[in-house]
Amino acid sequence: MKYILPKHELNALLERWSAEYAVLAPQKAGAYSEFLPFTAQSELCLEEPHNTRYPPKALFFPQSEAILKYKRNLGQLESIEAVPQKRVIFGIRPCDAKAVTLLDTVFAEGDNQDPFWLARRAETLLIGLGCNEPGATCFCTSTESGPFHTDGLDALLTDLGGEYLIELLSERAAGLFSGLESASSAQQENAQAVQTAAEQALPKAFELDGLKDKLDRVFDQDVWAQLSESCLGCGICTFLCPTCFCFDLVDEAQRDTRVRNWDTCMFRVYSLEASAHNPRPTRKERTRQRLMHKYSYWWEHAGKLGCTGCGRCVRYCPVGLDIRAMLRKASAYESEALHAN
Amino acid sequence: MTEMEAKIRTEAARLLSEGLVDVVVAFRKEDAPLRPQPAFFTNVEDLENLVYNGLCANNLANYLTRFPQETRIGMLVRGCENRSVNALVVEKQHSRQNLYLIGIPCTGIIDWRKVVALTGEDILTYEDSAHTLTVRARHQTFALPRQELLHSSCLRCVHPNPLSADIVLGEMLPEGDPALIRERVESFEALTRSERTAYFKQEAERCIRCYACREACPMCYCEECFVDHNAPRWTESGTTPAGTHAWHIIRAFHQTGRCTSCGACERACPMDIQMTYLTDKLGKDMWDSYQFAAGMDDQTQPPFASFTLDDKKHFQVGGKQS
Amino acid sequence: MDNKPKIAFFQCQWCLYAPEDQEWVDSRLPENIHLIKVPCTGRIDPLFVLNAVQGGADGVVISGCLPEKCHFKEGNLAARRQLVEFTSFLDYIGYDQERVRFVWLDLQDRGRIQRELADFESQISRLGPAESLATRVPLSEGGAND
Amino acid sequence: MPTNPSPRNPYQPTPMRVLRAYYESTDRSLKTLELSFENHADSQAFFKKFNPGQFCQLSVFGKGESPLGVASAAWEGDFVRFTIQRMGSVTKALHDLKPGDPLGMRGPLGNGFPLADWKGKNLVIIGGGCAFSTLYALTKHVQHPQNRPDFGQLVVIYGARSSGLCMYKHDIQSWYQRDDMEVHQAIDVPEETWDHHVGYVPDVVKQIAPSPANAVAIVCGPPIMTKFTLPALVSLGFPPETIFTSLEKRMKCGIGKCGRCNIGSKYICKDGPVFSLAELNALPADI
Repeated sequence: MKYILPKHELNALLERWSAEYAVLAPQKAGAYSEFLPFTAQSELCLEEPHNTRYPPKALFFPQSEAILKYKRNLGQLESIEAVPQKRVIFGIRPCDAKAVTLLDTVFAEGDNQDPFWLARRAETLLIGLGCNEPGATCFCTSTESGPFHTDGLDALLTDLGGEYLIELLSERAAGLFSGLESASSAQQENAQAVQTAAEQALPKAFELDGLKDKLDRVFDQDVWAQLSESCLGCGICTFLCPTCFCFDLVDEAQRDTRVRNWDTCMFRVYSLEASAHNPRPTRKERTRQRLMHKYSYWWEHAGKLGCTGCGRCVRYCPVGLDIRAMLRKASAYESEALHAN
Repeated sequence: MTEMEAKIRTEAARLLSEGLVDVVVAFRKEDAPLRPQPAFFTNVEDLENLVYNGLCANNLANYLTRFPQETRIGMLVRGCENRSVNALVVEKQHSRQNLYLIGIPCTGIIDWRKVVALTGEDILTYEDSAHTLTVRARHQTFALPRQELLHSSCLRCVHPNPLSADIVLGEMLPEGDPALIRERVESFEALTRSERTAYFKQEAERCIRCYACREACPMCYCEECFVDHNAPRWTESGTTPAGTHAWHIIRAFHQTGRCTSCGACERACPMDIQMTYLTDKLGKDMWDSYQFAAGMDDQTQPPFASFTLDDKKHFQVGGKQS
Repeated sequence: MDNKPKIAFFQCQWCLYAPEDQEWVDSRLPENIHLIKVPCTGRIDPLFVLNAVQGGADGVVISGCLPEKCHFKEGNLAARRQLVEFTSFLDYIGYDQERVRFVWLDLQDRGRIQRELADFESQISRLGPAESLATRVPLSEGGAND
Repeated sequence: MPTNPSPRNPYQPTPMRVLRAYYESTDRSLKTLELSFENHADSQAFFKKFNPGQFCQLSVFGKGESPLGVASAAWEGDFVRFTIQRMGSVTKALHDLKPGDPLGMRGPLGNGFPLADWKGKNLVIIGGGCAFSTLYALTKHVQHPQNRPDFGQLVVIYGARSSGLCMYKHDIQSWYQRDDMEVHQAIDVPEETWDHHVGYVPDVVKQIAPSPANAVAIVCGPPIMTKFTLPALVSLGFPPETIFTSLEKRMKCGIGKCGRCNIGSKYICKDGPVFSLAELNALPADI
């Protein structure tokens, strides 16, 4: 089902949803945009071609979260209740929505599923907004995703200028669009044109076919030292990444809680063992782990690529390391060096 | 800036070909828009990738502590970088005779945030020149006056010239007005106590503990940072108010008398958090109390390491501390 | 107990020459004063002071020896430079400088620590509780969750 | 799309209590804790899944968790034994526990030894230092009258730096009298009262030269010992798929979620910690 929503009626629609759902939408926060609760005074931030600076994975997997409460009288830890909340996340970009489905493969599948993740996912609708003009640092078309991909979305909006074309993608979101006028075939064709134009406006940044095998083959080559030469070893690329899920469990004694914090393979202490041995002593091994996890191991775990090409790690790396260039250099190194001798 | 690039390349080529240094630390062409990358040149052929312009935002002295002390390093140093190198030599992180400093009088580092705010994030290429930064975005080309794009630390820079370089490329520039940094600190001090706390909290509590400020700072080279201690755990490692406050207070305080106010921490921060208003205050206090400015030479110990018995006069007997 | 200001008292273990003063500090210190004995004021890391402030201390007292009286010769010199600057830094972000008092004790001081602490307590009571940076107050004392 | 919103919190430790606590080594660096279950249901659930070679995350609130190999076999009783080397803040806290103190335990975690595949085979158990604890659990399991017939010859080689550091001294002493197994102990430096082997484990293995025919070798020890023992076994003719070792890396969740203990795409906590040398050879060198 496809609907039409004039832009000037958007706020009213979000307000209508607010009666039943907690609505979150990207809004201005200093120089960047952030998912904040929608209120009548909200000034939405939808024109920016790029997504929010802080990844929306935090709406399901908060950076710091108490998961266990210490009962002093019993001397034991008890779980903190994970309460589902009816939410609508409006204006999430396709690359971020797909990233949430990738995190489902970690927290919502197999054994030991995560109650906190599931509680936040169960009643939350994702209403996506496609990118008519992907930015210079976006590369979703290179990672089996795209400016109008629908993975993980309950509905997808296409910006037609004066109005949005809304494509309903899941039953549970049907109620949100009741009463909207359905889209004419002309409007549907226009949307299709906008979508294909956006797709073509973003050439492939690297060749994905065979990339996994190439990376596996160059695992112990010197190329990783060259790629990570100027890396500072900070946590920006992983904390801002919508698919990174590594976490740390830490006791906050005076708060009587055991807390789960985001962690990153780029830090030295991440793999430092009690014996002081560190299997990843320098930035070379850590950069290799970051790339291999997304472009090789994730494939073996879940048959999917662990990156959706959102471009945050490219935009905010303080020393300008560009994962697209790193992947191109790694596969070029593989074809030259390994086949040369 | 291409004229400066050419000078740097010839000097770097001379150093490498004559075997005076093992590596030249400079910048090379960017892969990501607006981000030339720090690079380590060890052979002359690669020098064609060497670039130098206002977008070279990292403090190269940060890489000094990565090399063993016997490595002979050639390094591009602007005013703040030279002072950071001096401060590192004072702290015995490298021996001065193993360093060959290529001095560049600095016309200011451009803050990528100010560029993006004007041109949007969709940038293809840029060209830096004496007075304008030309940025080609997808739909439009911008010719931006360079002065309006400079990072806040550079607008208050007192020593743009390299003070103890082995060679200086280009003419020395006039010194900055030291009152600028002081006024900035004094205007913050003039706020009420609750306003100051509110501002500190508003900035610190946006921190995502990625430690880019720590990793970008040349003076932060500790093997194990205080945030990683767990016996005992002094600070919370999450993004709770307690954790972020402690991180920003102690990180800044560890730079007392060591920070050369280059602003690399703020340029690295992904969340646009203000930090130099903390280190500038500490720098001002070190000047007022001990007439010490970090990195002015590579001998004088910073104040916390050079206490003497004539501090006696500050020890009030029975009463408040002066 | 709860209306009295909470005071963190860092005491260099050498600075009280009179055994009766040390005995008073060790066993008859008022309940709202939390004693932290250190081998020398030089051992006091700004992290300790910040930990106290974040833990809800309304005031901090640091007592050590006068110059040339330090058991370790220069611990007090280093401490004064660092901790005085840290106090000024905390004041810069809102923790009133009046809430930190340095007590440099002399050989023949007798009963001075009791007077200083009492005087300091009244000074802090006038300033009232220091909530602004108290983010790590233990739950058992009604601390806020994160 | 995930559907069941609230499964059990996998990070909630099972409530346990210290039953017995005694030092294993004369220098008090190794201490054995035997933990009882607060709730009987937890005990049943544990032993239904337990298999020697598995580990648990022991939890002391205020300090954190530590992954430790289980050092007892199921038949030994309604308790779980751990031998803990005093290293960091959590293990120090574990050392300070006295009988009756509460603590938490998450487990059993990991795959443990593939006993089903080893049926009918001779077992060569090679251990070093405190890593011998999981091999002790394996040996005790195999020694049980019900399980012993499933396996052929049993050879145990256990090395330690000094006699004081040997664990389970009395029990191992009794093994010398058993007729259904062979015991070889070794220490690095000769001591007067020591009348067993002297030397490093890899050399002792070469000296004893167990036969690879219808045999399986299990190696658990410090990395340096494993590094030299594996090639020694290969040179004795053991094919890689018959040599097993238990790996360790920094761990936090223990259930393959927190992403940190991987070698290549395998998580040591979930896909391991027991790997055959054949599996290890297929993984990248990331340990």
